[in-house]
Amino acid sequence: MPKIVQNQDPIETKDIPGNTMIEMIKVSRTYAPDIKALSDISFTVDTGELFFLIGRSGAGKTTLLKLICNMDTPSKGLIEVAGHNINNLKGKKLAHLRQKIGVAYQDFKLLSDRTVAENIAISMEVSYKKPRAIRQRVRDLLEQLQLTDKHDALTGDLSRGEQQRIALARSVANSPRLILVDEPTGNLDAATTERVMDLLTRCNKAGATIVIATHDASIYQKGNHRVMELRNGKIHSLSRNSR
Amino acid sequence: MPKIVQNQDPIETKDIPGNTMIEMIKVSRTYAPDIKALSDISFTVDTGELFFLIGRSGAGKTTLLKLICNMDTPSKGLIEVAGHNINNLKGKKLAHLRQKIGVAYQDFKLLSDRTVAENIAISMEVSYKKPRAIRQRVRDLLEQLQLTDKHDALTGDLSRGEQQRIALARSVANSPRLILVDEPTGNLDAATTERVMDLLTRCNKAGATIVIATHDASIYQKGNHRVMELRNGKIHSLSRNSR
Amino acid sequence: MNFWFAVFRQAGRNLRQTWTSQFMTFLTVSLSVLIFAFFYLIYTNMIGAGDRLSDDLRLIVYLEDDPGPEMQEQLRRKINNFDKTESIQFISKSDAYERFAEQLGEDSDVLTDMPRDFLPASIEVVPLKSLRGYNQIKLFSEYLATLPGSEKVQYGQEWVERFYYFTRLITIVVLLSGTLLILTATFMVAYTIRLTIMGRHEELELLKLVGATNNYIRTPFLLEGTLQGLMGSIIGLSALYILFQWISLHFTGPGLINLFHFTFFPPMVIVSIILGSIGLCTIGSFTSIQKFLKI
Amino acid sequence: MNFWFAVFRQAGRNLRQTWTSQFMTFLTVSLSVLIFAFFYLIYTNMIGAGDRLSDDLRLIVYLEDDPGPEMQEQLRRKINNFDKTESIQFISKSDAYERFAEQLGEDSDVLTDMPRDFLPASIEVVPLKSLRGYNQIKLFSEYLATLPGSEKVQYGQEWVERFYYFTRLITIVVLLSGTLLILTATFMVAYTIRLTIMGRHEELELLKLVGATNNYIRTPFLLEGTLQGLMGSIIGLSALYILFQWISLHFTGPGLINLFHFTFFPPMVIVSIILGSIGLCTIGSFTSIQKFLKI
Ligand SMILES: Nc1ncnc2c1ncn2[C@@H]1O[C@H](COP(=O)(O)OP(=O)(O)OP(=O)(O)O)[C@@H](O)[C@H]1O
Ligand SMILES: Nc1ncnc2c1ncn2[C@@H]1O[C@H](COP(=O)(O)OP(=O)(O)OP(=O)(O)O)[C@@H](O)[C@H]1O
Ligand SMILES: [Mg+2]
Ligand SMILES: [Mg+2]
Repeated sequence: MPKIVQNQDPIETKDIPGNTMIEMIKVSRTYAPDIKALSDISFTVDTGELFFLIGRSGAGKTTLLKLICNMDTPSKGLIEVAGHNINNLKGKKLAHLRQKIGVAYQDFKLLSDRTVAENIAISMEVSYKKPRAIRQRVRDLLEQLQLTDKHDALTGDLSRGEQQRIALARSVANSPRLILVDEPTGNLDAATTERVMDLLTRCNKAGATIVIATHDASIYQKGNHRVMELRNGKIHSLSRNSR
Repeated sequence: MPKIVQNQDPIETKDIPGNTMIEMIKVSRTYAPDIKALSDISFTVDTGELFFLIGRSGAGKTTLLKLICNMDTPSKGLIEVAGHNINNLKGKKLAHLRQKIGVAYQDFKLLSDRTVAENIAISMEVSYKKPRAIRQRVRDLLEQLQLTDKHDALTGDLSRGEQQRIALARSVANSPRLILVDEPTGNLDAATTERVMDLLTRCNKAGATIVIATHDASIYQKGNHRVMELRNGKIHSLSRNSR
Repeated sequence: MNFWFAVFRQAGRNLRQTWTSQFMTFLTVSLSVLIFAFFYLIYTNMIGAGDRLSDDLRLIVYLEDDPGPEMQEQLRRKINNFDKTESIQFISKSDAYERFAEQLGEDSDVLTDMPRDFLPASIEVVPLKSLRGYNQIKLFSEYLATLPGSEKVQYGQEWVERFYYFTRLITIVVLLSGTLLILTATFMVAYTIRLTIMGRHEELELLKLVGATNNYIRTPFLLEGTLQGLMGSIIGLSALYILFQWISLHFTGPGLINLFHFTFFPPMVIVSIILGSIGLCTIGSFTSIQKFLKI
Repeated sequence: MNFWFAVFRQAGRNLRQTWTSQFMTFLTVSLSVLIFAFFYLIYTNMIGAGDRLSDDLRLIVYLEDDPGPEMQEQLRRKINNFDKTESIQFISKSDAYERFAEQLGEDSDVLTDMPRDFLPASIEVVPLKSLRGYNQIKLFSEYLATLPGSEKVQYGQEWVERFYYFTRLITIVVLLSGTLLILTATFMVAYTIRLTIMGRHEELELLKLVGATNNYIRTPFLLEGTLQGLMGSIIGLSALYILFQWISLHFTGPGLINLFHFTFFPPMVIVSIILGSIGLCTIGSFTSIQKFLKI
């Protein structure tokens, strides 16, 4: 059973320096005209942690992930990722940090007129990986996600669940230090969900910090990790699964 | 417990004339170069039935729904919807039939630069409903789906789960006789899923035939209805939930 | 009229929501009409000027002797037999003397000592306007040279030649650039319309899926096309008219008044241009949208 | 050189995957260059022809009497003081008589009875080419009329006036249509490039999110822009050259040879046009893409 700690102050975990991957201090995000997507969020995620973000639809999970990967800027507050204040980063430095962050977006952001292999390769190409290494990695990932036969299919032709797996594959392809995953199993059946979680667990074991936003109770209720629940843009609870 | 009937011959249900909403006879769909998305599918759905379609990712659920609403044409076989051979329909007749079919697509197909209200209204406008009736219906639906405050928001700005509900609202807005729903709860939490299913059940009670393709065991395992499982484009089982 | 209500609502929405690309299309149409009309105007005025310039074209046949009235009649008949003419005028030796004296003006006293028949008699032939191709003039002059009593035929060969080559050159240049431009303009308008419609293919597809009839989808776009054609051509023609007024104002110099009598298009041509523009835009919208409806 | 490898791979992919819109842009650039160069060519040739036509412009000052050598020197000085000239030639009464006789040719025997000084003496003034504005000529002629012993100044006023108005008109027409066209062409190229890039904004955004540096994203597009500018201008100029050859071939008539001595652009101008086209396309791509990188 999870141990629920209402509105826990995350300062205590912040004290371990060099070990914090994400740190948010009093972060708010307001959209025009008056939508408070996030208000006063403070928490930290340690390096190597597997962290779950849950909450009802519209609670602000995606907004939070967007802030972490600098797709969006907070209205207020401070966000540090791997020791960098991500809102002050620009140009090359921002690009290099982003190469170390893999994101599986909720709307996938796949290039529908490119092949599956090209879509997965894109994150590796950007950091100038060798073509042979890229080919090898793409094949490995497709095999793990049971999509080997889709290697040369156009991404736009795939089924929704297949696309979701491609988006995930792209996010982990470049072996990033931080992986943000938004609703990775929304279009997947139980067996495929298992495979996806296996892949993520393996990445986590290899040292990557992973933040997963999800509704799927089956994936966050087992294992020993922290789960943060958002409600109307506020932290409702931050607890550690005891199992 | 569901009663599993392997590869059941659906001819027996076809015998009740005037009562069959969907009838498929030996339907196949092959994509270039050699992808058998569906092969030899035969089944019927009665008028007023709530029918579930399940199967692993890539099994062919979306393809089947696309064939029913004539978004795609079968490579082989016959499809009848409400007594019309849907592949021979053209022009105005096809348009009129489509007005009677509501579809919630897996990829939503929302117009992201229009407001929520405009998106929902579109299916009613097409069949020349009165503006007042449209406004009333849109407000009702938004209330049932807990989205009243998003009435004038641009659909592109919404969270994924909110968009999913808008897509559903659009599909039922025009009170169609046949509602096809593809993965309606992939981005929704349990409580919101409940609301969505309530809405669909209400439509079903009002006489609409509903086909739901889903992975979510929680929605198809309760109630008394038939569940068809696809596996690699073939019917793996067609059973009736006994509860 | 539910249908027309829906169509106008849809067209209004489109204009509101995609006004940038609508505006771009409108601008393209205006520019195209402006360019086309501009060249067409130049062409018509050029032809007018050419006509007026060749008004003073006349062939002069110098004769050995003053022809008698009978001879004149015979010559007149022969000339008219070969080719129709605008006018034929006989100038006797004394007529020629008087003309020359007139031309000399103040200096005419130098002629006092001259015999009144020292200049040759001649026939002035003004050919029909329609028969003024350079080669025809040449042929005609060659024929005139064979007339009995003809000594020499003059028609300012060099000047006529230059003039004909020049107008022919200008005509070709105008026609060539006109064709080029009209091609470019049509291509541009078609491409812009196509892109505008392509940019909204999601909406078009959704409308089809939701059960809209082809007319429901198509009519707002055709309406937009018509509107763009109408507005574009009116604005283009207005711009041209302003330009035209400006040029006219700057060229009221006395030297050109008789050479270039600028005229704007007659109402019929204006109406044709507007209708043509509307037609093209509507057809462009129609074909572009038809692709989506067939899918 | 990982960077350049990536850039070329990306540019190659773009060309392969979006070749229709690339081709449209290329076509637009070609047409624009063709139209621009066409008008520029007409303009330069027109100016050349104008120069050549006004070669025979000369002012003739009729004098009361033959001026003596001293007087000639004085007049020459006075004229040159007022305005620089190309040449000043004095024609005595007997020179004038000989010229007239020459002009009459066969008929010169009519002059046998005339005194050799019945025609007036004159000065032929050829003004500098650079000073041939219509008003300057008029001023000049007015000044010449005030010279001591001057009776009358002739320079074919009517002809000069017509000619000047005509060239001015043509120049204005060419400049106006040229500006119009260049505006249209630039607008079109910019719009096309913008639309092409807009059509791929998903890819651009993804590349940014995935950690591509701005140069990684931008360089392939700039390369494409450069390539399109280069190819477009070369094709446009080639088409123009073919057109030019065709026109030249059809206007080798003797009448125009001395009037229009057609010339194509010198190499410097060709290079400038190509560089200009490359520059415009590259800048167009740059500004269009910059919008995405700033978001
Ligand atoms: N760009 C935007 N403009 C306006 N409102 C926005 C915007 N983005 C998000 N919102 C609103 O902010 C709230 C939180 O959105 P968010 O996408 O973070 O939800 P979520 O937790 O990811 O939900 P879901 O589970 O449905 O994906 C929602 O009510 C949404 O409508
Ligand atoms: N247009 C297409 N071209 C090629 N292959 C296609 C096309 N559409 C679907 N497929 C393939 O057909 C198979 C079935 O696709 P479908 O979309 O029906 O799956 P699904 O059951 O809906 O899966 P999911 O649960 O992931 O949505 C998949 O393997 C898919 O890749
Ligand atoms: Mg979300
Ligand atoms: Mg599907």
